[in-house]
Amino acid sequence: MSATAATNEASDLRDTALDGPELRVRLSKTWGTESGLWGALTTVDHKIIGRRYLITTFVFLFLAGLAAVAMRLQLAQPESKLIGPDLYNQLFTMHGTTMMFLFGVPVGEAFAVYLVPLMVGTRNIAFPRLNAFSYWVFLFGGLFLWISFFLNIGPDVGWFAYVPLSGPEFSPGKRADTWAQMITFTEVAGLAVAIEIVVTVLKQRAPGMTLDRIPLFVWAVFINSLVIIFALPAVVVASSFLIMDRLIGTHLFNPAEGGDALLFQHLFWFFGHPEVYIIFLPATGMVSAIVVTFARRQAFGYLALVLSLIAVAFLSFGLWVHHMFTTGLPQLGYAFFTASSMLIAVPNGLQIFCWIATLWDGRPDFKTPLLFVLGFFFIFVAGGLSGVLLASVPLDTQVHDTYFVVAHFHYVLIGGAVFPILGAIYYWFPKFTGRMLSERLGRWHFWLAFVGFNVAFFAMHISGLMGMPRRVYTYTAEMNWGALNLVSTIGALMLAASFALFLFNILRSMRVGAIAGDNPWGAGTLEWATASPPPPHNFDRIPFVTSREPLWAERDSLPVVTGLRVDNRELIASTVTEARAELREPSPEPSIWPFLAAIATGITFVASIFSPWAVVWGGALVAITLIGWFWPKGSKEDEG
Amino acid sequence: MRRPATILVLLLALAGCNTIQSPLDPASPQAHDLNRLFWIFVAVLGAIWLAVMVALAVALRAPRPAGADPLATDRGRDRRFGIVITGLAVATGVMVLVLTGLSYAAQRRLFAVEEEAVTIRVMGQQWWWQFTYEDVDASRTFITANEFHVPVGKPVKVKLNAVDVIHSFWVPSLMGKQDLIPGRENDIRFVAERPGVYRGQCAEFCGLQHAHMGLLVVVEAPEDFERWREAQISAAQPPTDSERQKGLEAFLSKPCVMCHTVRGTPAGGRTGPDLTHVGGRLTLAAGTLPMSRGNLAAWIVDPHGIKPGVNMPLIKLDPDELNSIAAYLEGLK
Amino acid sequence: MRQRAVADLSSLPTYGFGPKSPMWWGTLGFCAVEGMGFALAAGSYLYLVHVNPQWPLSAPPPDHWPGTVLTLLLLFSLWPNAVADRSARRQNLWAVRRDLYIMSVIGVLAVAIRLYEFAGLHVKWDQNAYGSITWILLGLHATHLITDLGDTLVLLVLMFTRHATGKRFSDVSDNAFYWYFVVASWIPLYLLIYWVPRWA
Amino acid sequence: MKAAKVVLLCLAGALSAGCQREDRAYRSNPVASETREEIALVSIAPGPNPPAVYTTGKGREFENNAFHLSQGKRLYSWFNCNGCHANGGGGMGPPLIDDRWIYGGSIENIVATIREGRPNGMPSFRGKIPDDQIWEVAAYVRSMSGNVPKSAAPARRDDMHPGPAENRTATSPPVPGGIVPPSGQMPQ
Repeated sequence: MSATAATNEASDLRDTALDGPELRVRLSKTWGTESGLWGALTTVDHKIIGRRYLITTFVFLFLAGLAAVAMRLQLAQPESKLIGPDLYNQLFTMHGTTMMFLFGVPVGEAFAVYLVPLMVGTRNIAFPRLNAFSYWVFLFGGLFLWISFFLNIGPDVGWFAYVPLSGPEFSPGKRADTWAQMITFTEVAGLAVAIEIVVTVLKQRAPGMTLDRIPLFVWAVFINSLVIIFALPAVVVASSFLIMDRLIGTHLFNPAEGGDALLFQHLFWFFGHPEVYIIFLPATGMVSAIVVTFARRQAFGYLALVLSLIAVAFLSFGLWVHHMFTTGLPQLGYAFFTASSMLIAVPNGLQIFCWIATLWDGRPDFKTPLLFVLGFFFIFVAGGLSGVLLASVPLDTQVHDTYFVVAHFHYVLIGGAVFPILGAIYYWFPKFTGRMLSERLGRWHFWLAFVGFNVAFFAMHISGLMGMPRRVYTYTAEMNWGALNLVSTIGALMLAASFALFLFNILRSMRVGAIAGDNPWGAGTLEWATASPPPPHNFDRIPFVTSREPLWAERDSLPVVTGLRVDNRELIASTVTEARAELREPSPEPSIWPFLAAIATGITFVASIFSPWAVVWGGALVAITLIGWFWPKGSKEDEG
Repeated sequence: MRRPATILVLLLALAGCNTIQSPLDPASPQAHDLNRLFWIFVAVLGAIWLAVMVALAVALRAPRPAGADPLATDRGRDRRFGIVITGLAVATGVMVLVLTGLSYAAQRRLFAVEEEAVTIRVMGQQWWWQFTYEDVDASRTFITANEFHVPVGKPVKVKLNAVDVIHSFWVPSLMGKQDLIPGRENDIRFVAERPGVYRGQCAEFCGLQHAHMGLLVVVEAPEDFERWREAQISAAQPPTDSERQKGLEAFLSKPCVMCHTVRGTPAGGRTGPDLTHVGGRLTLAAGTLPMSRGNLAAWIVDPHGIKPGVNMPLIKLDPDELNSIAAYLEGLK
Repeated sequence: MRQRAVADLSSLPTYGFGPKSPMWWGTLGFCAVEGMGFALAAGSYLYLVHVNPQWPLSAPPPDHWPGTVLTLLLLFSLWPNAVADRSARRQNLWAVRRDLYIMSVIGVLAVAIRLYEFAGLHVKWDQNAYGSITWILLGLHATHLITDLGDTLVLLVLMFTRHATGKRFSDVSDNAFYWYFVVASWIPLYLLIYWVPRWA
Repeated sequence: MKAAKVVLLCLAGALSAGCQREDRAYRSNPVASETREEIALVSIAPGPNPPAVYTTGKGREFENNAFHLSQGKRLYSWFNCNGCHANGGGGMGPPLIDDRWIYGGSIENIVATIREGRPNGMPSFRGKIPDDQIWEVAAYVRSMSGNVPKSAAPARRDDMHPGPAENRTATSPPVPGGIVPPSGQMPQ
């Protein structure tokens, strides 16, 4: 033992010795984040970073939503001259790219970053500095994309950026490079968070939280993180291949030199279909949490729900080709993908049935979060079923790339993900801020969104069946699509209005909302066992878990464990399956290096679309910041 | 809850009628097949959706007393739920298998190979279609653009290639869509069963003017088709009156010839559509404008006002040059 | 909510090796991500072999000797790597220094040989799709060699500072674990790059 | 957040620098709208001072614009320039990728060459190619010898690989000279 370590031993203070307010004050001091700019740049608190992630993703949601409104206005009547094709193509590309990569994936991870450590009863996420780094990289990637857009360098090749259209010959300038590099940014961030979640769930669960006591939301985001780990590399490979074809003259997608345009589609959809479930799985976790709390009944078929999550995760990798039914691949292969695509309806159906059973046996309490979940049932089931229709090869040859598909996946993504996410905001806002959102505004928000959504997107099924293709910036009057498009635009405006209302509700409630208290909904999971908002160290003492809903099982007092250091960031590492405490794992302290590393990474990515050599010198830059990051600072945390 | 379902049926019915580009308005056995399959799926899936919504509505009644212990469960009840849900899951599986079967059967019929009477090679390019009628006798192959004719009741084979980026060939009333991919060749087959003009459109995003990449299929009686084919094989008629003569001279002296071909004249450009019989087509600029002398002039004088970003450049013409060129082109029946 | 203490964990250690330590699981996670990257790149290679009538495209197969030598070196390195892992777990500082030395030398050698491999490919990345994907596979693995070499060097230096205690040993062990991945991922790539062009 | 702002500013700066490289002028000007450029075919002149040269700057605008350059690259093959000049390597006509320029290597010179035509086979395209497209072709010809910004120069085509694309060719500043090709005929 070195001298420093010895002195640490001397000043070793355990929570066994303390209690009540003093314990909380000391822990808050140990785990707290400095105030001011320095604190903001160096913080590693999963709650602060999770909140940032949430706010940032919602900012991107609103930006992409505005892009959608602009497109709907252009399409409101035939031959409209409001927006030209060049801008329109950038708009729908920005809309899709932002919704998928800057909202859909990160928003689920944002909830996870904030909630998982609370729900599994630990004091910080695993690898907190990686967490801080991932946020900065994500932020820079998103800003990079949108600044490019406002400089008229926004990508205009669709969120799927098919070659050859996005390739070196047909996309001059840097627009397509912007898309490809934004992918790299956001996927690096997304993969980092996924790994943190996986390790947090596997190794940092509170003692006693065996596998069958893990909250369903945690199961959902855990499995989701595994899907991310195996799906996201595909799109990174695809976008890297693309940018290499564009910048250093490789021929991966050039048929004249042995490449193949379909290779891009295979790589992209090998990611692209799991992507849909990456967006959907966290939402199922939110639905489970909300249903259980507001039905006042533990989840019916916990095991079935977990198993169907796993089944969905596996199947989601087996059906990417159903996005390529019109590319002329072998027919028999198509039949297989039809079957697998339809088969995924079984586990999804199973989940729906279990939730309905829970409500059936419970006593539904119709608060706003539950309203959004009911909206989810109504819309998502419809979207899922139209998906079964799309899985049929022959039918797909008719509706593929028409507005029918646009309607379908907005039913799935808005119904399946956005509605539960909005419900989740209403549900956890008290925990995030300590104040309740206005219930009255919430109901207005729900009904406006629900009606607006169905008006906007149901009509698109019809315009699709009337032969309207996707991604057209206008259409001629004699196609008879005008009326339906006008309806869609009106619905879209209602939807937009509902989000304005939502924003107002948030801003207002943050100042004047009713004080929430620890557990306003009388829920059963651990995040409600601590203050709202939680203190920097989450829990004064780490809970000892005896049940799936500890707060329902332990009415009078919560069992906890003691013996952790108070003067030093320490949390419990436990065994993977039965969660026996096995280490007092030190947790990293705030550091500026993740931020610097993110800047270095950003510079590397952006510079590399102007000169391939940036990868080399940028790589060196990143390496330096990483060494600074991992080099021990001689603080207590580093010494065993 | 039932409201949307009824609206669905009504609107879908509406979608079927009075449209010029709809899969619900079939004009070939293939499209009929697809239309039937579509309605079967809609019926089955719609019924399932309704059932789930009803179950949900029932579930929202509140049997359990207020303040009951959320962890308390009734074993017998749970077992019953378990049985029902297992049954439903199995039912879902069966439904899925049945639909897969139906779908695969249709797929087999749809892509069944049949000896074709006419073979047309489609070249998709930004943002128009080139059609080559192939014939064993090379002198009888010919090229046209954005509109092609087929005889009613005869099997047609369409070979699909792309020159630049990926496009997708889609004439909903005749057949499902199929992509045109550079470096690959796809094909589709169909038999048109009633005469008429059917509209199609590019269905894969292909850049700026993806929205204005339409085409027309004219289905006509075999003898009319043969007459049309003979006319297309022949070179352009020399201009009859003086104005069209002036038009031809202007056409040849201007940039037009750099990109366009008019068989029977020195104009041999390969970049733009073949104009040998442009006057005989129903539309202009890939299904964007109805064919008329006025529209020809409007298109030539400012293509970018009509299709911003199109490859046809703006060229300086004085009014009577413009009119004579329009007249000449209109005369190319 | 009132609390009641049910267990005292004061006696637990503050670091562990292998699956005990969260960092090991993190490393495993990154291995999964990169392994997926390798798998997809290799899949793309096979896809291109499949869509092309002949392979390699208008280029002689690469000389396999540099690759074969590297493969043997990597296979040999498994032994000192295992030793390094064991020394770390025993927290034998002197042995760990020695083993990290050896592993660094092996890393430098490997990177040097990798340069000869690029020279021996007989095709540039911008010549045709075969050249492109071959360079990508080789480059992708080269970045892993360099990353682990860098990590090893940093740890080596660290072992001569006052920080060479406790938790750092488990870092050494995780680094050894990562090297197993680097070696394992190379074997299939070696077969793809050097033998598929001869057999296909 | 300040540091983040700084980064953003740098980022914005870097991108805005690239802005005029990214503009897309889809609507070209009609044929007859030619700019007046005073050009010299050779850099030497009688008397002490070099020959008078006046350019409107239109050339720079086209040379630095990725869209114009890529259009030029397409027109180069559409108008069959490679019929005589191949992919720049030269054939019946002189090579375009080297540094030798018989009639001057500035974009204004090249525009003039395309407009007016030159002896021994180079036809005049005035009136045949709209003037802006002549500028685009000329700008592309400049990129063949690496005389335009790399970040704007066209990348490879989806075609057989003749050599590194314009965005990867080494810069060879034009020098007067080069061999007038053996009298070719007008391209068919």
